[in-house]
Amino acid sequence: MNIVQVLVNSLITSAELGLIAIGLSMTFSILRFANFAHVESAVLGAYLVYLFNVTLGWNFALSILVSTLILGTVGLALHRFIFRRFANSGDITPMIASLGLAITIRHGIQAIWGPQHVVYDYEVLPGNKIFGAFITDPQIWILITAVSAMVGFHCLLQYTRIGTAMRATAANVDLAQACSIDTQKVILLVWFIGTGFAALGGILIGWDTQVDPYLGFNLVIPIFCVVLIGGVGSVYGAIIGSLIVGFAQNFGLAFNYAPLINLFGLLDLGDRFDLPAAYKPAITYMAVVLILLIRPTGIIRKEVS
Amino acid sequence: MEQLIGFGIYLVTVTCIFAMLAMSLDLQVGACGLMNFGQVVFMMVGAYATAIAANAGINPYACIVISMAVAALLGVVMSLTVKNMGGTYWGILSLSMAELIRLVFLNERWLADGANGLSVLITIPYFSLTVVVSTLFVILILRVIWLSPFGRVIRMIREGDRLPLALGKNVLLFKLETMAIGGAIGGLGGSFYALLNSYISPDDGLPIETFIIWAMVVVGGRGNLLGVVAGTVFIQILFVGSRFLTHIVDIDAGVLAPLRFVLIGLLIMGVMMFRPQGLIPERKRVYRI
Amino acid sequence: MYNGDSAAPSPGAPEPLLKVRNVSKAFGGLRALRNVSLSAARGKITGLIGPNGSGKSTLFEIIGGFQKADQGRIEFNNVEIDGLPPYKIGHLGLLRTFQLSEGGERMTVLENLLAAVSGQEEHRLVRFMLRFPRVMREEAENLEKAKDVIQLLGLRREANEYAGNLSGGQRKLLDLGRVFMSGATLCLLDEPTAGVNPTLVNTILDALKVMNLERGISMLVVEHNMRVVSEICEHVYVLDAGAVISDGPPEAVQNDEQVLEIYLGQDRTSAE
Amino acid sequence: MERLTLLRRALSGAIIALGVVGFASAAFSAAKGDPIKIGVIIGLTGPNAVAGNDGLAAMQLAVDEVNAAGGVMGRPLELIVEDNEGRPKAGVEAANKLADVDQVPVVIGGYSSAIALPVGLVLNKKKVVWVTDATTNKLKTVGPYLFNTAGIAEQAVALVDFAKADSGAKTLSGLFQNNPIGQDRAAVSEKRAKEVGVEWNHSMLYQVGAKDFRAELTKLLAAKPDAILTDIYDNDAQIIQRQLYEMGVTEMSMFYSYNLSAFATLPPKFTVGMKGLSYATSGARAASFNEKFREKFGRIYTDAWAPPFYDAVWIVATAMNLANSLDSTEIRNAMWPAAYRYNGVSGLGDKGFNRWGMQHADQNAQASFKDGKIQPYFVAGSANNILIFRYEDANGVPTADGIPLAEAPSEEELKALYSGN
Repeated sequence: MNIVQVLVNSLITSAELGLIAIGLSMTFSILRFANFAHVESAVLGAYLVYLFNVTLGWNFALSILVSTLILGTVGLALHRFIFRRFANSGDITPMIASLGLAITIRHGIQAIWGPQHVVYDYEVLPGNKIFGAFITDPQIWILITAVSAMVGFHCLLQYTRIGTAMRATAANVDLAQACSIDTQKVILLVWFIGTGFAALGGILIGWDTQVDPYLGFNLVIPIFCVVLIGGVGSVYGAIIGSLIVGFAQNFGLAFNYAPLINLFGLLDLGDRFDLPAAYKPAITYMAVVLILLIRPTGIIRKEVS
Repeated sequence: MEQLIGFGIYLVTVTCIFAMLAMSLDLQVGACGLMNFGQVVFMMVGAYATAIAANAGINPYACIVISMAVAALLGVVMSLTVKNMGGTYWGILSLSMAELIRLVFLNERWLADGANGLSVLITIPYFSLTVVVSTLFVILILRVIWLSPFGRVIRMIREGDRLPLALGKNVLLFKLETMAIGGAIGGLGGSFYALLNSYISPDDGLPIETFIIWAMVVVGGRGNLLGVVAGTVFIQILFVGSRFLTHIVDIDAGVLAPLRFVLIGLLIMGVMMFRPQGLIPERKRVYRI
Repeated sequence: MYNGDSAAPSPGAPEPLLKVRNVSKAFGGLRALRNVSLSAARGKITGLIGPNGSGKSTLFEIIGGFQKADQGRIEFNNVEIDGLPPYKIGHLGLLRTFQLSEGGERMTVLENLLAAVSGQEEHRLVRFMLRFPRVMREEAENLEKAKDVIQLLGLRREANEYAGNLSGGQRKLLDLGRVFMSGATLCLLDEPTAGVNPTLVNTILDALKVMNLERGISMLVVEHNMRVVSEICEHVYVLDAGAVISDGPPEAVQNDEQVLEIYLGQDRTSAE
Repeated sequence: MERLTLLRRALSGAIIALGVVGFASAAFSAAKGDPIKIGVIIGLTGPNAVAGNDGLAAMQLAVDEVNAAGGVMGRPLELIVEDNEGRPKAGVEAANKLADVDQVPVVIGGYSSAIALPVGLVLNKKKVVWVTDATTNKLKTVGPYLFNTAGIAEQAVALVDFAKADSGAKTLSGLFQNNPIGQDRAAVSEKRAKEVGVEWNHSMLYQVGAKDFRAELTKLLAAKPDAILTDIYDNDAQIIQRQLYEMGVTEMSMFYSYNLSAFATLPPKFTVGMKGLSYATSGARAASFNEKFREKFGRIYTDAWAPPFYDAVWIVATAMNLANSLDSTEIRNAMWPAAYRYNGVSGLGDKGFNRWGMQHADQNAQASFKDGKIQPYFVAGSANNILIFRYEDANGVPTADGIPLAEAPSEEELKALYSGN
């Protein structure tokens, strides 16, 4: 097994999950409900880039920029017209509303663009060879974006006034309001950044793989797992969560368990026992079960103010 | 005409089965605040238990009891992981447990023929009537539980663990009992589901089914049995009723199919926007002073 | 550091109901409690005062079993309760309230009171099913009792109102109501009059006195309002920076120099 | 010998079928009167949406042709399409609706076996003919009203034989989707590989709809098998081929696919040298089907099951004409002779059913990709690129599974077949 390739694969998987998970974790902590439509806005963003880039023939980078901004605005509109009215309805009502919204967006996309996948106007090439492992340009971009997002969100939260306001709102809305923080403004900003960033994540994943209407549907549960493993409301948690899931998925399949099991003298499995690939989705769920049983609020505990 | 009645009976049966699953979820979420995102696992495990027991030649009624027992046991096991975990955290944990169980059924061909699933070749006489009567019985039982001192305590647990703990209530035990009852009712629904379709496969336990059951509970009105039944009927009408769109609008079927879901999604969202507490919200129990 | 413990059992005095011995607790580097010892006498109201952050709430959390002490022993009614889970402590008859009344918001006042009735038995599902007639009889009795409590607390108009819709003071009253219903022998009250308007304070004080004198419920009260403390407490402990610095009857404590220092905000850099 | 007679029968069947069509179209220019409705249950949304939409398009094409050729009993044919949403529950709901409300005598559809099985059970109970292209072996047990137009998983041995003969592989690996047909294919392939003395590395079962197959592919390549059998459909095909290509696999001649048409719309460089089995590459009728499909929908189908769906509509229409009745049992009894005589576009056109209503044989063309197009492929030393899988005993004599019936089995025979149920 090419261990460098497995390592690179793990990093890419982590980055792809992390891209969307960071935004979801942030919005989750401030909006206080599980927004199932978050990942669907990623798909919508990816399709908008397809519209601009392929159908209208725009420049790829421009398409990404415009699409991200449009989705940010869509986020504001969602808040204004739908989710604002749930401010006092607890967390379950907006969650089911977001489920309805997710169904609407997903199938609206299918009605417009059809169920077949689409790809951007981009020439796929064999990856660059680094230490015997292949990594492609889109994948490098995904890594760069994920790391910049990580740093960017860190700086935003730690060194800007609005970031402080966001952290305060996430910790305690009433207290933040008492400290004359305009929580409405913070919530609007979170919708804008969160949705826009989801779109960026969706676009990059679509660039690396393909865009189809079920892109989000197949990602939504793994991404919620990542966010909760890391701990809701923590950007670092989202990063750690995505690293755990990404590495577990790739190394979980690559690992030979035979020496380990034989070591305990339980069974004699010969010299090779691999986890069947059919159980790959189970790796994420196992991680969730193990980690949440040990740390019930995720790896990064939310600081109590 | 006779066939139309047959379709009506089928719809009533399947709605009753899902009403059971929804009421079971409502006991967990609406009464006890347990955000179970893995509700469908009770149905799947119940259905598989019936299928496996039936293939072993066990009496159909005994199969139903076995299903309830197995699902209740699963509920107990799931409740042991709750501890003091926050709502959504346990939600994702329960979803993970449900998916792990589903993946075992999917991948282990020796256990239940893997993805191919199992056929259930037994029937019980007056099946639909049995389902309807069972549903009424479940409603009765849950109504009594809601009004009982037990129901009062679990509703206090819904708001948080600390107060009931301070008052000397063994919160974990209450959650365990809630999950056991919820599991048993879910298992009953699953057993009937297997008997209705004569078949069960891992695809019947996909997470999407859980979310549809959640929509039934929340759209109907959590905390109100009548509301939950109304929600089940509403969602069921959305999904089955929208099939008749093909007879009304003349659009290409490949486009109509996603549009049908757009409509379903919009209606779910609309109910939530204009009736956030559900169609028939939880009612306050008023005592005469 | 103050080491005296005037509440230590003297030969003639009755055995105190609650004994806290040398309890310490640290959160990371922060020592929230240091060797705290105190006791609450049977049938009396004991006060606990101290500035914010002095460790009062932590002490309540520990006595209630919600947190574990690093060291020390707690005895209630001659039963060692440290290390017991909270519900067992509650079941023994030691009941605490919370600084910010929490829980039971989506239940009516009456339901809250009925849910507080102690004795797990009738609340358990299986017993409920098996002994249905008996439970129903008890239910009716409890309802009568709850109506009395509501009368006493002046919550008659709000009896069928969701607890979440009550004012802060009314919720404090509801806390007391739960204590009445639960049949506790000792209750830990966390700031029963904090943020309550003055007219309600009197109602609360009356209720406290009824509880203490008529029902014989002992209390350990955290309170900031010195008027309340001196009116109801017989013995007061002063907690500062996690340690008991003084104790005695309210009048004596009020005149204690150290206590004055804390409460009047004098420079006390030399205290450590 | 056997193969020759088969071919001959297929050809004569084709001539008969074309004659019938020609006569019919001469007699009535188009069908008139109230339409005859048949049901369709297929995944138009959910995980099988691509295959479902392609299958539906193929069926619509067939319906148009049937109607142009005079329809069924002189009346036009109409499809009532129901979406199975990729959920068994929705499929069963749709089956009940079609049987009870629309009261159709025949329902066509399937694709996902997990849905085709319960739907088949419901429709059998209601005595509605269910024609499916789902391929799990378990379909045989459902009941006498079930027909299958796409062969069953047993036929996967054909690809193992092809891969072994072509590459002389000593070790084989497999990449299958993790669903009923994928699991069946994996089991059959592994068994066959061992029978013909090839070492079987492992079967990778991937999750349909996932976006990241690098872990599976890295592991697949790391074992260094001589050849890899794949069973990939729908939207997964592009991602898997792309990720292989990005991992430096620019030449795919070690990949043998059960379903080459899944890759038909991909960029040519993703499929360089890829080999496998393909349905509709033989015969004029198949070529014209492809042409018509492209003409009508502006694209080529990316799913192997589009041709069998097209055939299913034609077989049903022929059976209805033969039965000259809308009674589902009479239509069922006419299904055997209709399929026996019908010349299909899938396989070699021989669509005869065995006693269980399943395809008695699977005829595939060995094909490979050249410049992004599927071309016939000849294994070295062989003049024939057609692979026929039939159920034979050790002496080469067809077993009950391998014998196509020209007439329906008798009621008693059918009763005996399903007496276990």
